[in-house]
Amino acid sequence: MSLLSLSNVSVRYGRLTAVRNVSFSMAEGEILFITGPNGAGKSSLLRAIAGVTPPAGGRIDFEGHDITGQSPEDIARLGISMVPEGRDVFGGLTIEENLMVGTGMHAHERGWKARAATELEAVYATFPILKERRHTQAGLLSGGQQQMLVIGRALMTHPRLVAIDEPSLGLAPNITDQVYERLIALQVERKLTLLIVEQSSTRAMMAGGRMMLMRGGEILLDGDARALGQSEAMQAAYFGYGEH
Amino acid sequence: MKRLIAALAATTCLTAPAMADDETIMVGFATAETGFMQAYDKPAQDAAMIRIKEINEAGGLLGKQIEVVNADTKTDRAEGAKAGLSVIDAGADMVVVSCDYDFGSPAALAAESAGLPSFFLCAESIKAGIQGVGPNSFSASVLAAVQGATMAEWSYNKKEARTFYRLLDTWTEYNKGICDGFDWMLPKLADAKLVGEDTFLNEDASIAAQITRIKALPEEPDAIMLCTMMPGAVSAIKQIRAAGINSMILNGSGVDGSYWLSAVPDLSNFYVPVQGSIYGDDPNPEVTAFNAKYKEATGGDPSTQYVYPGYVMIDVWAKAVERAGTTETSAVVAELEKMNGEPTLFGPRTFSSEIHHQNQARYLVVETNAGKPGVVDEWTISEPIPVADLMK
Amino acid sequence: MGSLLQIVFDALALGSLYALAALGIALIFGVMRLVNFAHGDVIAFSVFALLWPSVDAVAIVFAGNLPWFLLIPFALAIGAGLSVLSEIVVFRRFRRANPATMMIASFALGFVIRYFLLMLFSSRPKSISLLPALSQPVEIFGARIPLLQLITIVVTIAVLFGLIAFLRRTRFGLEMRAAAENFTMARMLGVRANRVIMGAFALSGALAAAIALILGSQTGTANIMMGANVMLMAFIATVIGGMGSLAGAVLAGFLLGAVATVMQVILPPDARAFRDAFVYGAVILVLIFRPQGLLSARGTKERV
Amino acid sequence: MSLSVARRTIATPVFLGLLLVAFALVALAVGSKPFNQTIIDIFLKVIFVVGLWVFIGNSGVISFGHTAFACLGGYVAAWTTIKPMMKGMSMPGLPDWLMQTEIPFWASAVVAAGWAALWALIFGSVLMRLSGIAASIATFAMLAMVNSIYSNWDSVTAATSSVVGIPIVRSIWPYLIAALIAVFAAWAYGISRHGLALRAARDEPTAAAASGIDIPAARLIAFVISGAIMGMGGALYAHSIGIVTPDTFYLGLAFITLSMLVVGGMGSLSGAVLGVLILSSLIQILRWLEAGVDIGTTTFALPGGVQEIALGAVMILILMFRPAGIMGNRDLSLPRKAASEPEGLKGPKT
Repeated sequence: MSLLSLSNVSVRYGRLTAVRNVSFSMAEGEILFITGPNGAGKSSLLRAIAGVTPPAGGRIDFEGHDITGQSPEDIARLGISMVPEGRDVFGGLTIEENLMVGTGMHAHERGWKARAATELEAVYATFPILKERRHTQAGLLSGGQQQMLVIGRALMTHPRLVAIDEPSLGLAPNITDQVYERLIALQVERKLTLLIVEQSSTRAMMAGGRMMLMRGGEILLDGDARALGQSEAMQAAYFGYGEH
Repeated sequence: MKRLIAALAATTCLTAPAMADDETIMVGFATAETGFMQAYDKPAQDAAMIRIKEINEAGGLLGKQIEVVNADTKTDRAEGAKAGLSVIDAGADMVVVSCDYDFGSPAALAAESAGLPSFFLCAESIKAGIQGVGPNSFSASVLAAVQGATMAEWSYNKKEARTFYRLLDTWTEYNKGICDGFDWMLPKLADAKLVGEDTFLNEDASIAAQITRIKALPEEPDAIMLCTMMPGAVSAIKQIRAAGINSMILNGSGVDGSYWLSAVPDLSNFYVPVQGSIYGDDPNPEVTAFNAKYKEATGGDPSTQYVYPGYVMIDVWAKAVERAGTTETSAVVAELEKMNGEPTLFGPRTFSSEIHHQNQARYLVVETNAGKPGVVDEWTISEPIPVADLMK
Repeated sequence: MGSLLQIVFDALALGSLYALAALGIALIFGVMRLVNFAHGDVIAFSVFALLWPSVDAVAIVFAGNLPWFLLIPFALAIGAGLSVLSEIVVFRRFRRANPATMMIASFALGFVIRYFLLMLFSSRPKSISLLPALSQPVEIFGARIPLLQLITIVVTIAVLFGLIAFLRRTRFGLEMRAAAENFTMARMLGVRANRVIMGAFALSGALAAAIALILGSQTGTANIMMGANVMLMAFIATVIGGMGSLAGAVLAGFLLGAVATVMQVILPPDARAFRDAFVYGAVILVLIFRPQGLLSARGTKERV
Repeated sequence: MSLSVARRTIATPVFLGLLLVAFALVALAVGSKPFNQTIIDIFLKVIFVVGLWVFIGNSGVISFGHTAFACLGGYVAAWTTIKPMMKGMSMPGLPDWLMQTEIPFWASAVVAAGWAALWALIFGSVLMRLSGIAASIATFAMLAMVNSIYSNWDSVTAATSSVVGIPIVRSIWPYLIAALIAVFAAWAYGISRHGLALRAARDEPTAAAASGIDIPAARLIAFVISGAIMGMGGALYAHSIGIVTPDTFYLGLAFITLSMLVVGGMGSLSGAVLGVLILSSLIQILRWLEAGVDIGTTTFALPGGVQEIALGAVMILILMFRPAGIMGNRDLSLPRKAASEPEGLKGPKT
């Protein structure tokens, strides 16, 4: 059974349609890259999954439950954790406070405090720099550190699926490498399901896994990242050759 | 849209001109039935209705019954103009307008341009009359300046007050009027001295800075002339006393009433000029009888002296109509202007072709002692305040 | 020395009122970008709730006669309750509206509350003796200060510290601070939007009631417009403090109180009546030089 | 101003103008003085709200301060039309030449527009750098400053006391003409180069700045024009009731006009005008109900004060269901063209 499945999902802003009848599904533990040019509708798709922009049509299921139109907090509580583009750290909060915000959803469970503490240590172990600066205001961190923080923050919620929008945006290539290295390691370690949006397909090809190409709000290609990345079809679809 | 216009047109059916009935005399009330001014207009209007009822029961005016038509000003100036126009359209022979000059003048101006006499229920500015509306406009109350002058002269003569402090709330013209009268009187009082002055605003959350200035004086003044009105007055009085200043506090009539005294427990050394006493101790027993009548009509005691001008208004107007033998404007105004010391329940009233207001009047002085108000004296200023001084 | 100290106290007391009110406005602005013009009417309502509805001149005191340890929680609960109710009935439906629309809706709500009070109580100010023991003067370092003024300052500082502790030490406070910075992100981390917003409204309403109690005991009157002036000053304080910054709101509130008090002291008598013109002129100057406010909240995206 | 845009959008002011004329004709047909005064009041509100729209609608910046210009205009009417003798008593501090001036009411409205525009230019050149809520508060501070000065400057404005002696104009036509002038001026500004640029800056500030639009300058033009319209409205308001006081032009008027604009829809000129007409009519109907209506033999009347409560509640409901206002950024236009939505007076994307 698939963990996440979308059927005929559309997203509209006023008269503008950003996502058009998109259907796909993801299995547990899978890494899925969505690539495509600017304005392809990738971020809108993630926002629809996270419940921030409720879909104008179609249906989204998570673990067999219909989550279409549910509120962002309910979706988060079901186990989908979102790392939006532009990172969105809480700049006035300390690093540790940032990490703790998402643990509140388990506050009604017994022993959540101990578990949160364990989780915190685990995140610190993955990103030691965060531990070092745990009482610093998050707004003062560098871009790469902020990216680590938001990934760590997403992990603190005990997610089944992490959706990340453009983790490499605005980062130096070597920092991006570091971020990816950690992400892949985490995926293996925790059996996470990862949904990553990247504008370029290079990362997807390096990391491996499955890749989809979006353009004009539709999914044009879907397949193995390495195979797709080298194909002519990919180039044509990405840049829109042969359509006119 | 059509429906809307139809509805709008329908609203006018209410105010469509009614034929003036020769068998009755019509008094039009363009006063506030809702909003802020309602609390001030309603009691005076109730008192006016008592006088109208008395006249009707005694056979009417010129043998005709007095009828009343109302229009609500909603405590709004533009609405006031409309209310004035609609009572005029309804055939009013005399137009009664809101207590306050600012809110009453639009309706009074409408009456003036229709050639009708108008009365402010209890306005205390010189403008509520010839100076601010025109030759057919009157006010039923006494000028604010007379109140300030009365308190200054009375406290000087009867309480040996020599040093005065003047605290003015610049919120309204009424407040400034009190202080103007005080300013006019003070130089006439030998060796009375103004030791300081300050201003505040009615809505100021705190007047701590003003109080600090009073306390910085080498000696506490004998009297503080407090020119303000509700609701800021209570706040100011409370803060003055809370700061430990025990000077006598002199006021205008605007703070009359016992309804607010619970806010300043055990208030003492506090003086207010009034036209008649609501406390049941008026030297004239007929005032106490009127209070009973008022209670019977409205279900409550008068809460301030501002009910009385409404009664006086109908009283003097009806006398003028009776003497003129007609409700025709110029004849009625001429008769009103002949009144010189005309006795009323609440002291003598004088009108002239120069001023349609009282620039000298008998006042009762109410002292509040240990939280209990009562009449302690009466005082009439030694000379009327000249119109020229009132206009400055 | 004594008079200088007195001025400092005067400024602090006035500033305290503005700071408390500014906090109430900043809290709600933080979580939903709503400039709440109904805040002043919540203040008035909290005082009138202590009276029995009647249009007579004499106030019929009802809950106002309770002993202080019941009176204070009662008033705070009324303020918080009305504020939460306004969220549920009105503002919840405006979450996606633009700020101008929300602002006018809050103004309309304030209008409804005001005229509701007017209908029940008439426009005549009601006198009410709240906590009369506080009207006594006390002597501190040669300055004679009304006890109430002192208590106002102490209460404000206590409320500020309490609020800081609440926001820093509790989970709810953490969620509220996160939501104030980035509401959508907080929701994507499972923070319950309705709970946080209602919490902010409850706190803001309770702060309004605290102001109502202070104003009520200070002025001895319940007046329908009593909250209006404080609210306007608080609104200005919130903006020059930096919209969304709680610390900025408090700082600017105290600053405004100080400027108003100092103006009253230093201006010559003829110019004193123009005090407000000088204060508002100063406000414009601050805005020109620091349009983002004295302490701008990081990550506060403005949409007006 | 491009001619083609003008041709495409002219239907809007013409429709609105006809609507206003229709109101005037109803007043004429009814022939009752109070009703006439009611329509005059509505026309004045149209002038104020259209004035507000010129700035707020085009720039997207909420201003609380525009009634300050109405105040400036109202006092110009007092300074220039009251008989010199009366002025000498109430406002002795006026300079001699002004004291002797006595001009007709329409001229005072023109002078008032100019005077208000001058001050809009002075204030605007300082304030227009600000955006968003800071700008809103700064405009409010401007209003409070003007109010404080006019409430206290005894010798020139007679402070808080009502200034009387302003000739009262009870004919409906001058107000209709002024409202029509306001509507057409607002439309002309809206489709002018400056208006288009300002709306572009409202919708896409970054792009507009990048394409060389000087936003503060563009806002300043709108601010001055709207100030002039408010000034004209203020003077006429003074002539409609014959008195002015500073608190007439304070928060009460500021909020009611802003409410009318937002309820009507601040994105379009039609929204501004219809907001006034609809809310004013609603107020009138509620007042009528409050006064009592005969249904058959029984009189049905709302308790006093319900009118205001109902007005507030209706405003909230309208905004709940139409957050962008009744017109929702659309303009009245010919039915066929409505589909293609003329770009001339289009509102922001929401």
